[in-house]
Amino acid sequence: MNRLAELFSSCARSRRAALIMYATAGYPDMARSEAAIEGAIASGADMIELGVPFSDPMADGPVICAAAKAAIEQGATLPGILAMAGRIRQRHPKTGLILFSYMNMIFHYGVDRLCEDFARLGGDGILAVDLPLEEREELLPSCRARGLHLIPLVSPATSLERARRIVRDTTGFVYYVSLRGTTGVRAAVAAELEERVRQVRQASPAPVVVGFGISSGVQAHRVAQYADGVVAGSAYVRCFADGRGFPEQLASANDLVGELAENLHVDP
Amino acid sequence: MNRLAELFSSCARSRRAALIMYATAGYPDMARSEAAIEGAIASGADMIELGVPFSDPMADGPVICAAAKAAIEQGATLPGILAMAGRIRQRHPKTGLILFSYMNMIFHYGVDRLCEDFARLGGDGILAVDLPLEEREELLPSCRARGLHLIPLVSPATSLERARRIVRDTTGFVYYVSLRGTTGVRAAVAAELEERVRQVRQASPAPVVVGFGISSGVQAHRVAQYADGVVAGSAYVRCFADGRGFPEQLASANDLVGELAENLHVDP
Amino acid sequence: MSEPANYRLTPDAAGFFGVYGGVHVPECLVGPLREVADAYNRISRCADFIAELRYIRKHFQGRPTPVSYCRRLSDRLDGARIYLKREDLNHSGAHKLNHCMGEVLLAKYMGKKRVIAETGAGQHGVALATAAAYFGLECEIHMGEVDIAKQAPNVARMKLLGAKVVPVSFGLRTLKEAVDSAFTEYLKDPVSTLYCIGSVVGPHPFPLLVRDFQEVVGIEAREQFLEMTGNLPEAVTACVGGGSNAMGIFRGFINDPTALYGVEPLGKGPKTGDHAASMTYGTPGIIHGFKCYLLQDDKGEPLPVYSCASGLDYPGVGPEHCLLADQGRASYQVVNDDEAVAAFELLSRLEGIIPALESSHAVAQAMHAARRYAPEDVIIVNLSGRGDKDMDNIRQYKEGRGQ
Amino acid sequence: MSEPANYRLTPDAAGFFGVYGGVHVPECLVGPLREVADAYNRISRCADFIAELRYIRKHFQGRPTPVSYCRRLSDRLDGARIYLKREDLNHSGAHKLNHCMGEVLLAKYMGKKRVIAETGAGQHGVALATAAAYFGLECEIHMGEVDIAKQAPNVARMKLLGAKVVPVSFGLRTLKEAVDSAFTEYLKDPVSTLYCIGSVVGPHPFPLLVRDFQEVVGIEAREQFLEMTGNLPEAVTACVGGGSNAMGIFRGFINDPTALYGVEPLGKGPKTGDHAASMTYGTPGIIHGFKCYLLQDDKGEPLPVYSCASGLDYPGVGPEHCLLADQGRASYQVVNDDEAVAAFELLSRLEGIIPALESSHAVAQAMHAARRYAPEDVIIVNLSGRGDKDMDNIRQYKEGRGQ
Ligand SMILES: Cc1ncc(COP(=O)(O)O)c(C=O)c1O
Ligand SMILES: Cc1ncc(COP(=O)(O)O)c(C=O)c1O
Repeated sequence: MNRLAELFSSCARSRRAALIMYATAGYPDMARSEAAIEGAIASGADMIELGVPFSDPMADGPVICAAAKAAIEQGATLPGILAMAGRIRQRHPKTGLILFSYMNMIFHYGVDRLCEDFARLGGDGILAVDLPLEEREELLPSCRARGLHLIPLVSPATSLERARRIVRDTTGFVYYVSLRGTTGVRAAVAAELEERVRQVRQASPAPVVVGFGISSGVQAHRVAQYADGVVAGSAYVRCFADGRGFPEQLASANDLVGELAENLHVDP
Repeated sequence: MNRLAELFSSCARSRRAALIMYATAGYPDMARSEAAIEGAIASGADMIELGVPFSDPMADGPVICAAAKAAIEQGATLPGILAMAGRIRQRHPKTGLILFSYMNMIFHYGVDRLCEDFARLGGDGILAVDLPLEEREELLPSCRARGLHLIPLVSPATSLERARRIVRDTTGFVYYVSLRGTTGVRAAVAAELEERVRQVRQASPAPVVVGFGISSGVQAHRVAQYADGVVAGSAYVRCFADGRGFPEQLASANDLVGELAENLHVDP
Repeated sequence: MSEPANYRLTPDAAGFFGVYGGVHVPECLVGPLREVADAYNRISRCADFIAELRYIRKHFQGRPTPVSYCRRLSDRLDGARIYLKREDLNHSGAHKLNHCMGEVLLAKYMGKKRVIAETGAGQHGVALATAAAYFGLECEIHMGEVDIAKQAPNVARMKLLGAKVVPVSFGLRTLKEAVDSAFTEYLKDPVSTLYCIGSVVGPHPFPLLVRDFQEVVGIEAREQFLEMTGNLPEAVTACVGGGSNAMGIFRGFINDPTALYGVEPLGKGPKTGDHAASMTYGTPGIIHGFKCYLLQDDKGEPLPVYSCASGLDYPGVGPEHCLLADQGRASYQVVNDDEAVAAFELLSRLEGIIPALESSHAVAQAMHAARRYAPEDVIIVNLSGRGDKDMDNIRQYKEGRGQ
Repeated sequence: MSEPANYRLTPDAAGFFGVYGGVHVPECLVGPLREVADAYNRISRCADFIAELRYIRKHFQGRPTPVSYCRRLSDRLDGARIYLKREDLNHSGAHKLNHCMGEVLLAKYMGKKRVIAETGAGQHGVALATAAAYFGLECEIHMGEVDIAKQAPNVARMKLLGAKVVPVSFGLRTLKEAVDSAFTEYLKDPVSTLYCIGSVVGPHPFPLLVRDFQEVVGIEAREQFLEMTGNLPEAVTACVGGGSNAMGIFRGFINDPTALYGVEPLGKGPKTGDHAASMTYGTPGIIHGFKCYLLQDDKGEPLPVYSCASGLDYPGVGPEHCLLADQGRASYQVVNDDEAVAAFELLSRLEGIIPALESSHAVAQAMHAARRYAPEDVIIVNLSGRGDKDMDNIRQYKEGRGQ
């Protein structure tokens, strides 16, 4: 069994959802970013989405846009992020590691080369935000050849019929998310969400995780009742966006991860 | 013999040209304007052109434009100017008095009424700057009916053939002048001027006077050799346009009139 | 109202429209004006001139300009429907270029090397500079120093187009003195220069010549409207500064049973100095070489004038308009600043067409007059120019009102 | 160079021009874009839509815009003669309205209540606001706060036309963030809103749809030039920002033996950040949802771009241009700020036509290319817009050079 399958079935056995943290890689800078990810794993994250900063992040909201801009200015590069992924893997053989990127970064690095390097360094999968079903062939063969999962996205705007086509051959997991304009913290989790996720889950051969502006244990707990995993991103990145010192920022980030991790059990 | 005929033949008998001074009536104000005209007559002017100030004086240069504007601001009006003409006539039975005006002022006062009033007060003639040959019928019948001369203008741009038509029935005198853009002091009197004036004079049943930016005795003397009269305007008006007190201004204006008067003899 | 006039025969040979118009100029101008009149009579009838003017209108100016139906505006009004003759789409953004191209083409046929004119707000200067650039003639624009300071964008435009802008530094340093300055310069060399006037004003032959060059607007509008609807409009309306755009469209319908409305600027109100409604508040007078209804004081002095639309603030008006008014063939109405600004905003918002503030006066009048017509009736507005130039005016105007 | 392409068949059903274009967008955008593509395919073929668009072009926009022969400019050049396709005379002053009218008409047929877009310098915003006003649809324009401060006149114009201008206050507060902000707003309600892009860029179907709406420029130019001369031009040239005006005129001549030149802004020079010449210095990349030649650094980050013409400073370029370049059907050249400004001034002075600084790039290239042609040859320049908007830029530019 591959690492992601292992991870989800282990969570399932403990009757809880997996916790997936999105981190803008290289934010606030490369060293502190790596330290933060260590903290997140220590605080209970099962999987890390390493967000590759891009200066035209058309799928992201203000928080992650700003983090990406800062990371780039602080010297974040795709090779640097890959190297960081390698070091994390060596320290944490079981943590899921997903590269979360815009296609241009991947395209520019070289699709084949990226898959080869990331797989060699111990990555599990790639999530390309601006690669819809129709364009998937640009990346899927290289992923398959290197044993990486290509994580598909399904949005609330996706019709069920289309969602079925999207998830049909999925390995790894399916990411159910309203990315565009909604990476960002939301006050409430939409009501219809549950129903839609159940439908997608039914159609999917792989687990389905949900990211929808989750920022509290209460929200996470609600989502954990019907999803295989819960993703938090903006709320986490935002911990590092204020004027406090890094130790304070890291502490509250770890607190957030801890709070989420504690609330992922499936109610009996 | 009428007053103007008398005036020109008396000059001719003394073998000199007549001196005609143009004054912007009501400049610097009504009272001083009248005082200035007294001075000019005392200093040797044979005839006064009372320039009626008009705010759109398309035939005049900057000096007279500015004087007209100031005079209007100081309250100069056509009725006031007519009254002044009446007072001058009472003091000076022999001095020629010409009303020099734009048509709109005449038109607005009433053509018939103006001729009647001006004739009654002792005026000799009217010169309407913007009333060319073709439009003459607007004014000529009223002038004739009241015994006023309508003074025609001939310009250097006028063809000889046209000049002949213009001067054909003239009574009083003919004004040879380049008005438009050239009321204003000129350094030299144009060379061809003499020849053109001789031709016009030949065609004219009445005397011909010349105004062409004359500002010095030398210029006046040259013109006096071939014209029946010499007109000075801008050079005279300009005497009142500087910052000096009125007595100083008046003195230099009188000096100018005197200088011109002394230089009008026809060389033997 | 007197007998129906024969509009074909106006003006007479001496340049009179009834008792209006004529050549009230200093003698030295008579010869040059006569030359222009003679040349115009001769040249404007020759096939080459006509062909070249037609070519220019089509290929350079982009004529015919369209006639647009204002659906959304008309739906708002309880009465006639509004159509626009779109002179805003004429090259350089207003009807002015129609006569400027004609005048400079005439200059070319007369063998002139240079054209000269005065300008106030700069619209005429820009149009003339455009025409002169096209033909490669020198262009000299006289402009008061005060106006130069106020109208920096138009000054830059004239210079860019290769015109020489001569600052006029005497008197009030505005339009009045610029006229003097330009005439003076013109008279220095009338043989190689043509004076090009900016509207249907001034001494003969200018009111005739400018009207003839603007007539294309009315001829096109009539033909286009007939093609679009099969009918004639019930009314035509146009703003009146000097009156060129209005005469242009009026002439197309002069022998039709179409009402003609000229719209004058009432500015801030009917008080002296607050408006420029010469037809409405003026009396016959003579200015700048011609007789017309003139705003003048009790002494015969031209009065100060004002309008938020700088192209309309002239104390006189074209002589042909005076005749049309006396004969009752056209009627002249007033629209104030507020109404014009409201029409400016309404047309922009409802139709996506930003009109010149001058033209907005005509739009406002049409909106008002519409109520007196039936829903199947049509009023065509001569949209004489575009309003980009007025964006700043409007801002200042609204700031002035604390809006 | 590959086999002659069948230009009729581009893009393919997935929106690809060769390997360029496509739909590289987040999943949530796929559905709305698909709806637009389907609606466009269906509606754009229906007779009512075609008839209404034709009516609008003729009666509202003033099309066809003329083709002008530049006699005086051509006489200066040693080679081909220059003609201009006069999009400066298109309503609102540039070619942009061609696709905005098409887009908003499509929105109307799709039953949308609102159109939405981002704008940088404001040109697209003004054109879209104009179109929305005409149809009475709501219009929302997202604009970075920095751009709002710089482009006050265009902001005023949009508001006057009834558009809601939404200031974008995050990030650099410029075009980039405005795109994000507009997309976010669009996605909140794609059912009643249509996103209207400003050039032949973005995900499918925008590059197709905008090109089709701009094609009228090329079709008219070809027909008009044939009518004027009986021949086809040897070359056609147009500036390339996103590439809409260039694609518009290119398509008219795509199957003719006419050379096609696209002109990119070299700005201050070939140094990174000093220009926006995507075709010349870019490499394939993905931005704003489509693949194209992209100015990007060694990490794949889009580079900062610059041109004196704000309508040209985009790091990507329309996918169809990339295909035409690869196939050798069109060739892409650069013109720097100085050359463009010189052409701006020359055309103004010699022809009385003030071109947009964007269009001036094409004029400069044509003047240069003319030398390689015979005197009987012709180059048609797409004069994409008028230059009134650039008077201030030019002044600042010259002050910057101490001129
Ligand atoms: C757009 C526009 N309309 C109208 C006018 C008024 O002139 P006229 O009454 O001669 O048409 C002007 C004058 O500058 C103008 O620019
Ligand atoms: C006049 C003009 N020309 C050209 C462009 C560039 O756009 P495109 O390359 O899409 O034609 C712009 C953009 O604003 C423009 O305003």
